[in-house]
Amino acid sequence: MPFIPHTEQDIKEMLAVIGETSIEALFDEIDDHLKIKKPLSLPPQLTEMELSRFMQERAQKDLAGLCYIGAGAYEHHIPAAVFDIASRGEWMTAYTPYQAEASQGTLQLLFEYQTMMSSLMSLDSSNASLYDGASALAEAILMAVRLSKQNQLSRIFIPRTVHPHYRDVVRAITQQQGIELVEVPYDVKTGQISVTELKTLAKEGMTALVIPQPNFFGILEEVDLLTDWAHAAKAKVIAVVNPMAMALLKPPGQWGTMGADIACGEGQPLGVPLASGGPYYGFLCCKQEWIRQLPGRVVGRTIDLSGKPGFVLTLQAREQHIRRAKATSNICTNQGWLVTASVIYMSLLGPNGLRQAALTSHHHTSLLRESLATIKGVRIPFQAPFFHELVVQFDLPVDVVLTELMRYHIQAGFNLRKTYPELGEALLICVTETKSPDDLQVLAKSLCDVLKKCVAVVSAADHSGSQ
Amino acid sequence: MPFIPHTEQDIKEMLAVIGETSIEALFDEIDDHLKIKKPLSLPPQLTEMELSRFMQERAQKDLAGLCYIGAGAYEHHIPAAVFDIASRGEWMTAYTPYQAEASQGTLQLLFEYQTMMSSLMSLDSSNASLYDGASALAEAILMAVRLSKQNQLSRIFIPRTVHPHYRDVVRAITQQQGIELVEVPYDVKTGQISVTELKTLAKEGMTALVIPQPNFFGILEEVDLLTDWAHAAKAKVIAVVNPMAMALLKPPGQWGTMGADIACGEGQPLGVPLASGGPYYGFLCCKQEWIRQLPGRVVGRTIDLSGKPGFVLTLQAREQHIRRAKATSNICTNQGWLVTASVIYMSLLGPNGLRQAALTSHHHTSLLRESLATIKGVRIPFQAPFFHELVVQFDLPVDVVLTELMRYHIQAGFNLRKTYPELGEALLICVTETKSPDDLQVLAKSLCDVLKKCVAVVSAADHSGSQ
Amino acid sequence: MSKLIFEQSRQGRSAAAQCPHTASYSPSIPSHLLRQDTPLLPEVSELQVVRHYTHLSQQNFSIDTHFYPLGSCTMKYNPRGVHRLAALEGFLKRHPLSLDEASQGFMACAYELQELLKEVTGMKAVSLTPMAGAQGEFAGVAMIRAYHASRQDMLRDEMLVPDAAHGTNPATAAQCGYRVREVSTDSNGNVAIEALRAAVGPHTAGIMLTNPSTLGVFEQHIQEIADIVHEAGGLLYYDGANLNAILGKVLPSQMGFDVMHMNLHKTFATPHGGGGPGGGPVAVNDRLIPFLPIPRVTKRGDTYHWLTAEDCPHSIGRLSAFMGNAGILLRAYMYARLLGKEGMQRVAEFATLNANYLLARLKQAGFTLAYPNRRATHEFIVTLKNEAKTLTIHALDVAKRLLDYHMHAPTMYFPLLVPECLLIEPTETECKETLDAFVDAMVQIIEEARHHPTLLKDAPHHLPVRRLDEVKAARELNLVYRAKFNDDVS
Amino acid sequence: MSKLIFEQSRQGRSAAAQCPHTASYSPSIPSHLLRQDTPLLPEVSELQVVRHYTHLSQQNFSIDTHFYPLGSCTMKYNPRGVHRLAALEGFLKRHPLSLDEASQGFMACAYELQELLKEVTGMKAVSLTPMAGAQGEFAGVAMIRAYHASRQDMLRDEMLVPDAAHGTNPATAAQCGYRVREVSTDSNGNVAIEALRAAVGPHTAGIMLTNPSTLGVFEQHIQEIADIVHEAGGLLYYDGANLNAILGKVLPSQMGFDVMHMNLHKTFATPHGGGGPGGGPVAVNDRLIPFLPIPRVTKRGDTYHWLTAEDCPHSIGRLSAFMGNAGILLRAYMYARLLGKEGMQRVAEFATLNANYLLARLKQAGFTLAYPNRRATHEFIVTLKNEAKTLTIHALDVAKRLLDYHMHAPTMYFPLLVPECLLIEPTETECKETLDAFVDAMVQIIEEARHHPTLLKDAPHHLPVRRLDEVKAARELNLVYRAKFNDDVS
Ligand SMILES: Cc1ncc(COP(=O)(O)O)c(C=O)c1O
Ligand SMILES: Cc1ncc(COP(=O)(O)O)c(C=O)c1O
Repeated sequence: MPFIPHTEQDIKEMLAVIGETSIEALFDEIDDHLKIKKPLSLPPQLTEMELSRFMQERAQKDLAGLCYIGAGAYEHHIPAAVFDIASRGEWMTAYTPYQAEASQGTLQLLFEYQTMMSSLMSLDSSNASLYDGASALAEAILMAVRLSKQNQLSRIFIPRTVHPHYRDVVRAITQQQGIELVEVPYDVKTGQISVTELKTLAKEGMTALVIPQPNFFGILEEVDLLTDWAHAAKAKVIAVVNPMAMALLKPPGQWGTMGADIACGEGQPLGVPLASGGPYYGFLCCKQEWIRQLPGRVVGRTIDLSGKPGFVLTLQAREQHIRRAKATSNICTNQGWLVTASVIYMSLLGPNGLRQAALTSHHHTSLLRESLATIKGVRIPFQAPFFHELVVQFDLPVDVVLTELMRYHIQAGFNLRKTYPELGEALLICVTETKSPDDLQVLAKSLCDVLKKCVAVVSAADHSGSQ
Repeated sequence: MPFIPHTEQDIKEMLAVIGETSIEALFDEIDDHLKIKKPLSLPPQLTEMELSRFMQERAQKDLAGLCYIGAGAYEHHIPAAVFDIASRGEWMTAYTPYQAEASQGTLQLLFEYQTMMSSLMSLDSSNASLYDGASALAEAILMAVRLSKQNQLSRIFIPRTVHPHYRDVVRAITQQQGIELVEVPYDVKTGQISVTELKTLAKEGMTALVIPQPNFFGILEEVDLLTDWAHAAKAKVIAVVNPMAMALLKPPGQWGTMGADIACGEGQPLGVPLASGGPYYGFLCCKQEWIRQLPGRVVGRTIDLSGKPGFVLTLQAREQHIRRAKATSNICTNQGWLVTASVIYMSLLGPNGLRQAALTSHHHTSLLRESLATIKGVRIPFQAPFFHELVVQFDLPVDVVLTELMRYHIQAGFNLRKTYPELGEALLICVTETKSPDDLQVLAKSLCDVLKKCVAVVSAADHSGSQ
Repeated sequence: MSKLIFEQSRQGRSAAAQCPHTASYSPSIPSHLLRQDTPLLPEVSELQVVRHYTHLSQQNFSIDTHFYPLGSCTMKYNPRGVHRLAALEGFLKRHPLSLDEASQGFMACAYELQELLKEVTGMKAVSLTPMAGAQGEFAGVAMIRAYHASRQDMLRDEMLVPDAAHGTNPATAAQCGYRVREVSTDSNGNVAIEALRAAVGPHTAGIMLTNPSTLGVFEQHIQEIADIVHEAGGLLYYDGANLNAILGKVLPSQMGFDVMHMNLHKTFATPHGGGGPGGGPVAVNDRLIPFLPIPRVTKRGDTYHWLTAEDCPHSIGRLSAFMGNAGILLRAYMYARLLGKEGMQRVAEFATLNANYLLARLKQAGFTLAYPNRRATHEFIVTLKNEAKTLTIHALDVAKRLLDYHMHAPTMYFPLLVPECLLIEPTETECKETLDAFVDAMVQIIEEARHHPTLLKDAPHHLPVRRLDEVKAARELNLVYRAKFNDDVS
Repeated sequence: MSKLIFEQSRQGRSAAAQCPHTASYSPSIPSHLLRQDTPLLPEVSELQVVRHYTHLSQQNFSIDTHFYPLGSCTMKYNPRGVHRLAALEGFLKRHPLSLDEASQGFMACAYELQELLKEVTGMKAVSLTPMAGAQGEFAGVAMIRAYHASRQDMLRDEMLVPDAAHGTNPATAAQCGYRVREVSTDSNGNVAIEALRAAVGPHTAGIMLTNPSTLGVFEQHIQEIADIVHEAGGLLYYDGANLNAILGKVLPSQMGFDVMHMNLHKTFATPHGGGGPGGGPVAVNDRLIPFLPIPRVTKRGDTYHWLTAEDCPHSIGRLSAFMGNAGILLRAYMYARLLGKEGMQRVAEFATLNANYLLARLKQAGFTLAYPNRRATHEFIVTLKNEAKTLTIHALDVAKRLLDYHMHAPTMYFPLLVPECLLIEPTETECKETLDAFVDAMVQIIEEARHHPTLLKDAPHHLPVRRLDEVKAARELNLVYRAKFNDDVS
């Protein structure tokens, strides 16, 4: 019996102690007609060997060459040590560290995480993780609303330069509490938040402004200006950032005169594999003064009976298991294991390695940008500083281009057709340190080929059509 | 500097303590002209990321479909837990357990290994591993020679049904000590040791007889008969066996009336991957009375200062680090980590699982044998009981058949052309539990296709030649 | 406490094999957008990192090292094979936004998991996207809200929650904008039916229940409850955290639930990772299908496709940027395949056998049960209220002392209803000898309480730290390491 | 001691997901060839296995958890990336007898490793097949024998070995049929030249040397030694176990050696696995090339091929069934690629810096050096002969006490020449703080020896066991568990 250690003898002895003769008798408090009568329709049990072969075949189907898709999930090199260590049973199969004395490993690691993440954001405090970047943004908004409870208004400004899926998640989560979301358009020339439109919209009041850095297009926002402006308007500033980029770019705590109030985002770039979208983890940092409104677990340093330092979960009065309906969030299970991986990742890269990874990604994106700019049929719509993503436009349908490039074992990017139809046939391409300059030449060359071929086909079609 | 933690500051401080100003000065006892002057011609340093990509490409080249090659290295399913646990740093990066108190993990595991292996062989004792199966056989022979020192003669009978590479290794190692190796032919009908020839050869004396089970052809030898006969001739019996088969077949300690004296072989089938041939491990078991001639490390149970049980390396007086030129072997570093994997493997499979794996391998081989027997152009030369390997003969060149089958993503077996030319175009095929009955049908079908195609080509060639 | 990784840092040190060697690039970014200071990440060697985090790990209890009878948490064996296979390159490298044609492997698994979960719950449709139980609850309650709204039934602003419920239940209801009304429990651990009747009305949006409840007993009036709530126009939410107790034996749909979540990190054996991740798929009956969160996977012919907002205009929307905790879904799927038809109901059977055996033995050993007239389900509660009086020890002391016996403590912060409670859940993957050893330890500890109470009061004694001061932690918040920069350069 | 896995066994229990479910087959094998009894393998669940071997592992010291300054063993960091990449499916699944066209990935690595090792030794050809240092020695000495035989020089039956040599050297010479003649060492740790001159003659087959020697010093008369032995018609064997000390700085070929082995598990950072595996490639100068063991890899055009017996009729033959410890070769190759041109000589430089720093600090702290006038190489020897007299403690006591300080003991069973010796090798991958902590511990321990000598005598105190009785182990041999079968069924 897979995973069940009971021998016939064990079962007999155990039932004897209980005073029953069958396991079935132990279910006698359950109304008979509630019980399942006919066998479930499930596939037969597999051995690990059978499962391995089956899953290998499945996994094989999803290997599709070099990946230039970014759009919120980024491929970086993950040192082997990261998951070799994080997969140790002691990390992976531990529960939430409620019994602090039996969980000093996890607790110390989380304390180290809080330190790393707040320092990366240049803010005072960090929680111990939320589900993912999108839900972290939703929690940050709920937090900002709680912080601004006095003024009744819940009007959150969320620019269109924020990841469209993040905006979807924010909508799904905050609409339950009747929070108003105001979408701010972007400047079509720069791909940045349109400050003019922002000012117009803000006239009716603003609880908080969300500022992405880099934004969904890979473009850098004018964070100092926006932060100061929002603070002047008495709004909170919520930064939603790529944490790896913060090794290179000005971090939220240093934006403008006062710094952002809350920073959140997706932790995935820091050592978590793409893996179909999860498990990743959301991070959330804030100024010290807002700590009691922070959702999620927090670890604090303390001492033991004999005066030795140690760590515990703290500020639990914010949490659902104590405060129940009045908790700062309903979150319980979080994404601890990914934080484990991330802490090991950040330790291995250190401040310089992380900066190098960010810088290399940026630099390679610059290289690609230059070479794509020379290709006929490719346009680059936004002229503004960028990090490691890039919007390009074609005359041909993006989906055709993408499908054609798959034959070259290239996943060229994210199709913007559905989420930003106003951009026409547009593609979002991401380059990280995992792509070498040679790879980029192959990409440019393949794209050239594909565009030529497609134009030929289209014009042939036109031609035959016109006959 | 990869793997070197020294900062500039560290170097300065350390040199100051030493009283030097450069690292180079620390090499001042070495004659200058011995030192390397011009830079070594080596490839530039890679990052782990670069190395990963490079090695992935290399590894990719060696993926070549389902593997039916056996011939001394066998593909079995290895539960994920085996290397997940064995790769823990505490197992993998420990040294030989000379400091017993700091090595109880390794020592207890080795004690458990000795127990498992001697029980599997039905012998009293086991060492803690040798390099591989072939060198273990050489060590077993040297041991038998030491056991028989009194009678001066060193005449070891080694049948041609023993793995040809094992015979090569035995020759390379034992010839240094002038030991005579007598090759015993096999019966062409059964593929078993020829008892008639054996008896003739033995007239001039015999120190020990090596008995393989199963033999290189996958055929089972008549071990009871051979053992009793050798013992009657006052020779020692050395069994060289597939350890997985011993869950199903009569183990060496139970052969004949007295049992084999020494059993050795390749541990690889017990949880070690094919991996291009190594690292594997050799095992060696013997009767209690021969223990002081056993080569290699041995772990014993003892107690500590407070009377608690614990484990140490023992009988070290046999070993090179104590006995030097008079040691039972020169072996020092052995194959401990593979033993770790093997112990975890054997624990997971247990007596029933191991028997099931052996039985399934045997059964699937029977299935294949039956279906191949019906294919035109395939002959099965040996009629005798077998374990999980099978010799087949073709009318066409084996190398052509093998190359053709590669196109079907099948590695069909080991070509016997070079090592047993007398068998003609013969192939040794192995089937383990990793191949399903469906796989076997694909193999049979593919072979059919290939044979047909090749015959057509050959006869077309004949035809065109005869014109 | 081990030295913090920051305390091992030295300026200029690095795990150099991990740094892209491109130091010379200068970014094409205006300087006012660049970072000027250096974040406080450690500068250490690869060996230091490996040694530090290996060492820290050894200071944890975990399933792989300890018996972990933590009630409500279902700490069962997490198969290594499943973990390994979830890390196949094809799965790890798949981008969540890859085209469907490059995703059929993953999507097939997700689809089949949806089907599997439908089968074991009796529900009509499943969405896999919630990332833990609490997010599953959120999805469920949001669907209840959307359902009432779709019927213009706008007055329902109250969610019923038994007082025994897990904290996430009321927290979720509140997060969804509901007022929470607690319903009391009777002396047998069932919902007090009269209290329920008194509570329902036109303002009732629904009730959140787990069955077996967090008191370790099966809710015997479940059908009556369902009728009462349904008649009042409310819906029934099933908190599936305790599904392990009934897996393959009872269908939540059959008990009358309209919507539920599952905890894959409990019932489906995905590892808990020292806090997460989990997986909290939601399952619904027919009337709630339109509201399920996206994305879901559907099958047309031989290929799998995503159902998105366009396909599901009434969906409550997206709860994660991509597809929830995809890797956890894969793991749960594989676990289900390893169990198969033959193994599914054994989960509940042997979890129940283990719990009832442990209950019987502890009872024989003189321990007091919170609900002495009830069967254990997959878990049960011991109350130490007597011992608290006679021996002046607390459940907390026993819990801490158990750690010295190399066993994780049962749950004691919860449920709040029972004084000095130990909620004990052995799970089906533990063997009889381990359960016996637990009983022995408990008996021994009570013996110690009689003769050496400080052994309990000051416990644990044999762990890396002694008992920790939680009050100090909360009073004098110390949440991040502040580098004394002079220390950093030795 | 943890319970043995056998003591956790119960008849009929299994890790069922690992058993092929084909119980019903009956083998087509005559019954007298079948096994009738059941071997004593444990019957346990998968969780029990995982827990037991996880638990046991935690009772080990290892590089990943402890500083391990074990002289002669070069316990440096074993990069995790290298381990991971050696486990790529293409490598793990490749059968050693796969056709060349399905093996070009592995063969390319093996070929390039041969080339790399030629470059760092200055030798002319390399065979990778020996499976550890001792087998490399065997190959080397067998080649020396083959060389003399090929010249009909049959009287050479003696191998010279310095008295300081590692035990494998004389053991190997004996295994190759040579008589061993020891050569003494002078007071500076060099070979005593006069003794050498007295020993050589027409019976001399060669000399086995390691440089730096196992005394932690560089053999200063190496060229004179080479000349003496060569003039006598003998060959020079280089025991490359200490190559870490000179990697990228000095070529063994330049010192006059004819043949050598390397220890990949030392110099090239492959993990030692609690005893092995290792890798012991041999490298030779021109005149020994024909005798190299097979198989080797050669390159023709763009493809790689095996050199086998047919290509190398004078080869000493095969030493392993296949290609030695192939996976270790891959690891060493990858490590060399991570170091690259830039990193190779840093190994020797920083290993030497660390050793000399530790030597200087220990000397300042009052410890006695075995060779006080000499530089440390990558290692050095402290002798506690003074402390043994004045404080009546032994090197063994200090070694055991160091374990309590969470540091592995230096080598003390060897070299036999120096009384109360501690052979200390920190390696280049340890940082200064660790070395400082080691000095602090040593100082503290000597302090303890003054005031609480039993702290040393009875050490260790904080490990899973106290000091173990080796004499009892050897006298009352207890080498396997004998089941008390009654115990087995509880
Ligand atoms: C009864 C019960 N309900 C809900 C939850 C919440 O699930 P999660 O932690 O996955 O969010 C838990 C988890 O501990 C639980 O035990
Ligand atoms: C100096 C020296 N020579 C030879 C050897 C033998 O090498 P191996 O253990 O790899 O056989 C060792 C190993 O400890 C050694 O230190």
